[in-house]
Amino acid sequence: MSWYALPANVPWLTLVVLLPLIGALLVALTPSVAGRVIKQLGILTSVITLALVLAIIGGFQQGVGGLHLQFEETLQWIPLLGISYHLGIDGLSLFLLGLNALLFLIAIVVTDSLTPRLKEFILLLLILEAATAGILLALDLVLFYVFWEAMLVPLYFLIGVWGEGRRVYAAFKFLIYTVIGSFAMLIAILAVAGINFSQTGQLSFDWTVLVQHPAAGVWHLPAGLGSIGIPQLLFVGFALAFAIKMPIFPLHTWLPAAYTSAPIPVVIVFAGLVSKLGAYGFLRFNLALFPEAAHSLGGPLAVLATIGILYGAFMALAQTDLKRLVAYASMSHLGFIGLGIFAGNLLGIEGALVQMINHGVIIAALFLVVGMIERRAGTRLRAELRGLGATAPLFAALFLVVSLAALGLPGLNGFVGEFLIMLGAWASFLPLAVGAGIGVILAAWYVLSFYQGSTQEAPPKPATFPELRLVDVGALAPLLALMVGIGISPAFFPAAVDATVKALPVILR
Amino acid sequence: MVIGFAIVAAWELVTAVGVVAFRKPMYNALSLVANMLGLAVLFLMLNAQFLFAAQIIVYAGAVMVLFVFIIALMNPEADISFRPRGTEWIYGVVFGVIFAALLAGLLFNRGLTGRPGAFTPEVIAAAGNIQTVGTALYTRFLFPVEVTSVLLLVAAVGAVYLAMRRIR
Amino acid sequence: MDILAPLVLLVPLAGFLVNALFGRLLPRRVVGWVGAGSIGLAFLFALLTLSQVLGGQKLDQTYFTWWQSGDFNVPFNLYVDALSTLMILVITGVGFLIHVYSIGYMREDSGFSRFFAYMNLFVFSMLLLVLSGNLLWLIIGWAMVGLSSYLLIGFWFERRSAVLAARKAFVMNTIGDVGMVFAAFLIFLNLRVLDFQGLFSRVHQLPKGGTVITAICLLLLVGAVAKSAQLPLHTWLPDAMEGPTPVSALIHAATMVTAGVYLVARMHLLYDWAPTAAATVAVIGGLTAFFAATIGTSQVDIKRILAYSTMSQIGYMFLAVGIGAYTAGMFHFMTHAFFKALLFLAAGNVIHAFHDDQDIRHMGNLRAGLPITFWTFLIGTLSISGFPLFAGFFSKDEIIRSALSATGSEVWLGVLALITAGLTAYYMFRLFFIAFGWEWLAHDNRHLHEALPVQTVPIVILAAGAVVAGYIPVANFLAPVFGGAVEVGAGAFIGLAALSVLVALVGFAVAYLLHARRPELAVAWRTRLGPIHTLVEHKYYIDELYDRIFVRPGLALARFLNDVVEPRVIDGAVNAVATFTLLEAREFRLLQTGRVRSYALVTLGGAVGILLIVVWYLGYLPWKSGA
Amino acid sequence: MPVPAYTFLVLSGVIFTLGAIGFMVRRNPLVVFMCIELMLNAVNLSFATMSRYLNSLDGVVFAFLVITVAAAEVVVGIAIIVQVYRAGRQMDVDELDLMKE
Repeated sequence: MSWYALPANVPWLTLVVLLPLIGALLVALTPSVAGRVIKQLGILTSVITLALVLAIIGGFQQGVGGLHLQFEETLQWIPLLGISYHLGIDGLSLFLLGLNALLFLIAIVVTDSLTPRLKEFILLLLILEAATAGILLALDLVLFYVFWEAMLVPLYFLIGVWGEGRRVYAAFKFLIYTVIGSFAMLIAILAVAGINFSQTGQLSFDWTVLVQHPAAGVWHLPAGLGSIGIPQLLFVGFALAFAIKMPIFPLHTWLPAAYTSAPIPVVIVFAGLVSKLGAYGFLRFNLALFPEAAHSLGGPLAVLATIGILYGAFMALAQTDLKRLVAYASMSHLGFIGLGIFAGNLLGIEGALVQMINHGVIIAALFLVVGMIERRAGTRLRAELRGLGATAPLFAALFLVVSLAALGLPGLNGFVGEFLIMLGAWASFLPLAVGAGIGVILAAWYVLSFYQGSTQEAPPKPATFPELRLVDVGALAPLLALMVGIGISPAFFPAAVDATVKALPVILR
Repeated sequence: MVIGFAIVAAWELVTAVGVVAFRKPMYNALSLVANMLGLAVLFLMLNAQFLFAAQIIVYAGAVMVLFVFIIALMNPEADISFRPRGTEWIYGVVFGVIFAALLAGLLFNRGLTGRPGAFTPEVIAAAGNIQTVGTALYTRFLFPVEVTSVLLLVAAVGAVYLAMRRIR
Repeated sequence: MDILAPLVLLVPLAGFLVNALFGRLLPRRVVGWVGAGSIGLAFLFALLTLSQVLGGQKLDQTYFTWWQSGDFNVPFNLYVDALSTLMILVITGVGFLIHVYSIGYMREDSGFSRFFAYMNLFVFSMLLLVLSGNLLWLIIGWAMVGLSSYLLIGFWFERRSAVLAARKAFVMNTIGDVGMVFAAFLIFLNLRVLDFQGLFSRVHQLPKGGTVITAICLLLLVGAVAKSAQLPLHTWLPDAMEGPTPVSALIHAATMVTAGVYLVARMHLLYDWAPTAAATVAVIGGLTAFFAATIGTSQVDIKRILAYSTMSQIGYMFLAVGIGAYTAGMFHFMTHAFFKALLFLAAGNVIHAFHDDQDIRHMGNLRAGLPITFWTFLIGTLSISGFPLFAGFFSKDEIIRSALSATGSEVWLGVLALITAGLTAYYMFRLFFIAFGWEWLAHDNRHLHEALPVQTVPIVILAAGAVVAGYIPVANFLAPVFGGAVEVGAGAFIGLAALSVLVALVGFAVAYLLHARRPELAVAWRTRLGPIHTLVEHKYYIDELYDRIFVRPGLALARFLNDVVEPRVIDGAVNAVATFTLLEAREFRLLQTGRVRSYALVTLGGAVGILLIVVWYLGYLPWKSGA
Repeated sequence: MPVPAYTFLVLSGVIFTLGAIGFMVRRNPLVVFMCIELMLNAVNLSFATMSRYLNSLDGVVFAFLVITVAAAEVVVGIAIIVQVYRAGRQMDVDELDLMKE
């Protein structure tokens, strides 16, 4: 944000990855009976990380640096293969990094101190934070892949061990889906470097190198089966991994199972952040490395994203379990992000970027609310919930703001992204923008059914739903502040990301 | 030279088949010892005296002794009747044969390609084989060597831990 | 003025924040006076603005940037001219009176501070809507008035009907919002601006009457129609009467629902450039005016009758702005704000007196019990019916005159408007005679109590407005915006005025005959009209129609997707792939059999595969080794 | 006449395959372990061969590391096998599916 300049000789980004790991180490060394200490250690670690990330955001200079990358760190790793430990930050990852730190802090704050095996839980959360931060910062494809896979392990255990219902099934389904996508990506990563080697004679997995030499060429299938453009093929390889993680229709069926099973702190980071990493991957790799393929394949993917918007919205209407409802709502909103990305123009991509932050904030808040309802009312079933607002007006008020942001009320943050995304989509694929507009109307329908159905109408007698505690308000407060702040004055956002997005090859074309 | 190689190669093949085919674990283990000794000879023929020594000391000396002790300790006579279950082992054998055939075909056609390095036999002979390898290990490959030593330490601790648990 | 305009905006916002954050801690008296006082203060600032606008000033001031990237540059700017000044005067003026009234009306409600917070939020949003200097912030204000309307309709959230009505209003307004957003897209993509100054200066770059400008105007119209409850997006407004009566007066009569008229007037340069779209506006307005009036003749709920009359009157305004008589439309907006707010507030007194019973058949003979309410309601009725020298007479007459004097096919819309004027007089006096009527309750043993002064004083002020507002020279005031008013010859003026008065008298006479003099005739007519009466009484079954073609199929589709498509088709396909590839897999987990041998087999197979690829790639297949 | 490189390599491949087949066929965990050792040895032979014929030391160093790792592996592996044996389980790879789920 160019508020000040940070000293240049400190490895800021490595610190961001390292701090949670140090915290994890400290947690690991604490005896598991000291539950309070463990939780406080977790909070302390994530607070320090958040402060560090905020310092980095504040010191980020607009439009400076090669390829607009800043705080770059490069260390040789496997020089023979052109693999290096290369970290850097630019407009694509800047605010996501902030979201990362914020959501993990909230997740640890709302973790119930009575959680069984609290120590391992916090430990895994911190490791997960390091991995997700690494994903956002890595500029070497192999390094990215390592972090990408490292993210899976803690997530798998967090769902499989601490989940509810069919947790093992859910965790496994998620794992299988993701691993299939990752393999496709790994092959594509190797192929990208190989093709770059054959074209330039330089073997490198470095994003900054690869982005300057987009892969080209055509692969002729044997036996006269026609030919496939190599960029398109590689694009699909990356896209598979990211589309599963996002998820894009029809690769979403792991999502409701995983979101429903995961405990609330996990689902906050899972839905709020991990899904965004798929979108981030699309921007960082698919659009940057294969601009040509992004143009030819953007259309079909945008169609899928729009189907996802409408499909998720209709599914949300039909759900009886609040957590599943929010899961499908999340899918519908992610469709918007996908639509903006594949629109492939400046406003669509900037809209998608800001919507990534918004969606993280909103979905995290929605799941927090669901967690509060479940903890107090003892159920998540819509049929059993009524009139919660009668005894908990503060809860109802905060929930209302969250709901309004979720349905994209102009003046709150959800609108900012949706407006820009639909504007970008309108310029590229007009009918899809209309489809997205229908999705907005459906969102009003299902979000209000959700909000009104649980908080309004006559409460059961006797009404026993208790009011929020201070910690609940504290967890929601930063999210609410972001909802209002971004909604009213989002100008800081394009100011920071504009240069990066404009430099994306897909725009330059 | 060729004749010597042919003899050792045949020895290697026979003992390898023995490792796989003998019914009694003790015979398997003894075949493996024989195989490893033959391999050491091959290392010698390849001008790798250092490996020759390591092979004999670590494998034939330490590892195989461990195997033989365990087998003697556990009296595995009862295991003879085991036959592989399921169908996977058939696929395994088929794949294995295909694998070998492909590898052989590749090697016969392709031979050994690559850029020759600087350590010709003469260079090595001038400094001595052990010295050259030692220098390489503690300069260029220092980090892997250190990592391996940590691994060994962890393995030792792990083994002790596993053994202790039952005693308690 | 660049300080004044934001002050007008910020004072209600401050009132909202105080009442929302601390309302439950403050005593009721303070809450009430913060709520009403902030609006009063805003009204004072609006008056100062008026004085400066009368002095010829205008304002287009940018305060901060909302989004800036490429040539997509959206500031937060305020735009003050005669049109927006008229709007803020009415919003804060009438709004202040209604707020004061609410202090009395809501005094026993447990959600007192919540009510005032919502009301202040509404006034702030409405002011934002009319002061915004660009389309995006107009949309934000547009949606936020929808939000406040939603909150206030569902104010008594323990009532299921209120909750459903609020949801319906919000969803239908969202349809309009999406239409507006799309219009903004078209404007930006074709003209690369979203602020009004730029838009008005560039609109003539588009071909007149072309597809683009027509599409823009029609999409804007979608928003206007939804917000102003015009056909076909009108069904939320009658249901919105679930809210407290001051809400109906402020939001669903005086201000918010007329936002559609403001929008068309604000965008009049665009509509002038798209004659087809403008004609559509006029047709929708004329039809709605007539359609709502017919429904109004058969209802028995006092607030619903007033709601349909609101729809009908807004139809008049749409008709006016559609045929280019912008001044007449805004004039009617102003007079309507007075007399309709008056009617609703008076109705609120009646409803309170009858302990929340809204059925007019249970009322009657109110002159003795509620004298102030009685007389002021009569003034309102006379004004809306267009009796000479009352405010409604001037404004409505100007609309009808403009329509009839137009050259083209608008004439039949004028005729329709004339018929509607008769209907209006009929249903308003029907309401008046049945609910307030004088003689026929033989013995009156009810103990009706007139409302508190805090309620009656605002009503009296509004009644004064409903009489004198017609004499305000709105046309001259708005001339800088819309151009000079069309001069009409005195002969035509008097002729048409006489005609419309005649029509109104006919309506009055029929109402008097059927509902005051010989009520048995009304019963006879009702049976004679049979099916037509049933149709009108059920609002032409449009609610039921929408339920059948939108709501139920939507929910059915959702259930179908949830019960069939997701588990069977999509997940089924995934599982089928899994089963196919894993040979004997029964579920996903079977990929992990836990048996070392399976893993080894997969690994070995992979090694063979890689080797095959290498060999094939290099061309060294074993059986070709000789070649 | 020097022995051509590929004969060493083919020999290595054949031993490796024999080890792999043994791994697939045998059920006694000790024998399975021995087959793994056999495969590792075959790979070492390849390393040594390449090192010799390409005049490089990398192969030798790598083979040395492999020997070290194999030693570590055997230690831990045999410790586990002994534990399982002591727990009274059958000495059968196919029965060892505790990792399932």
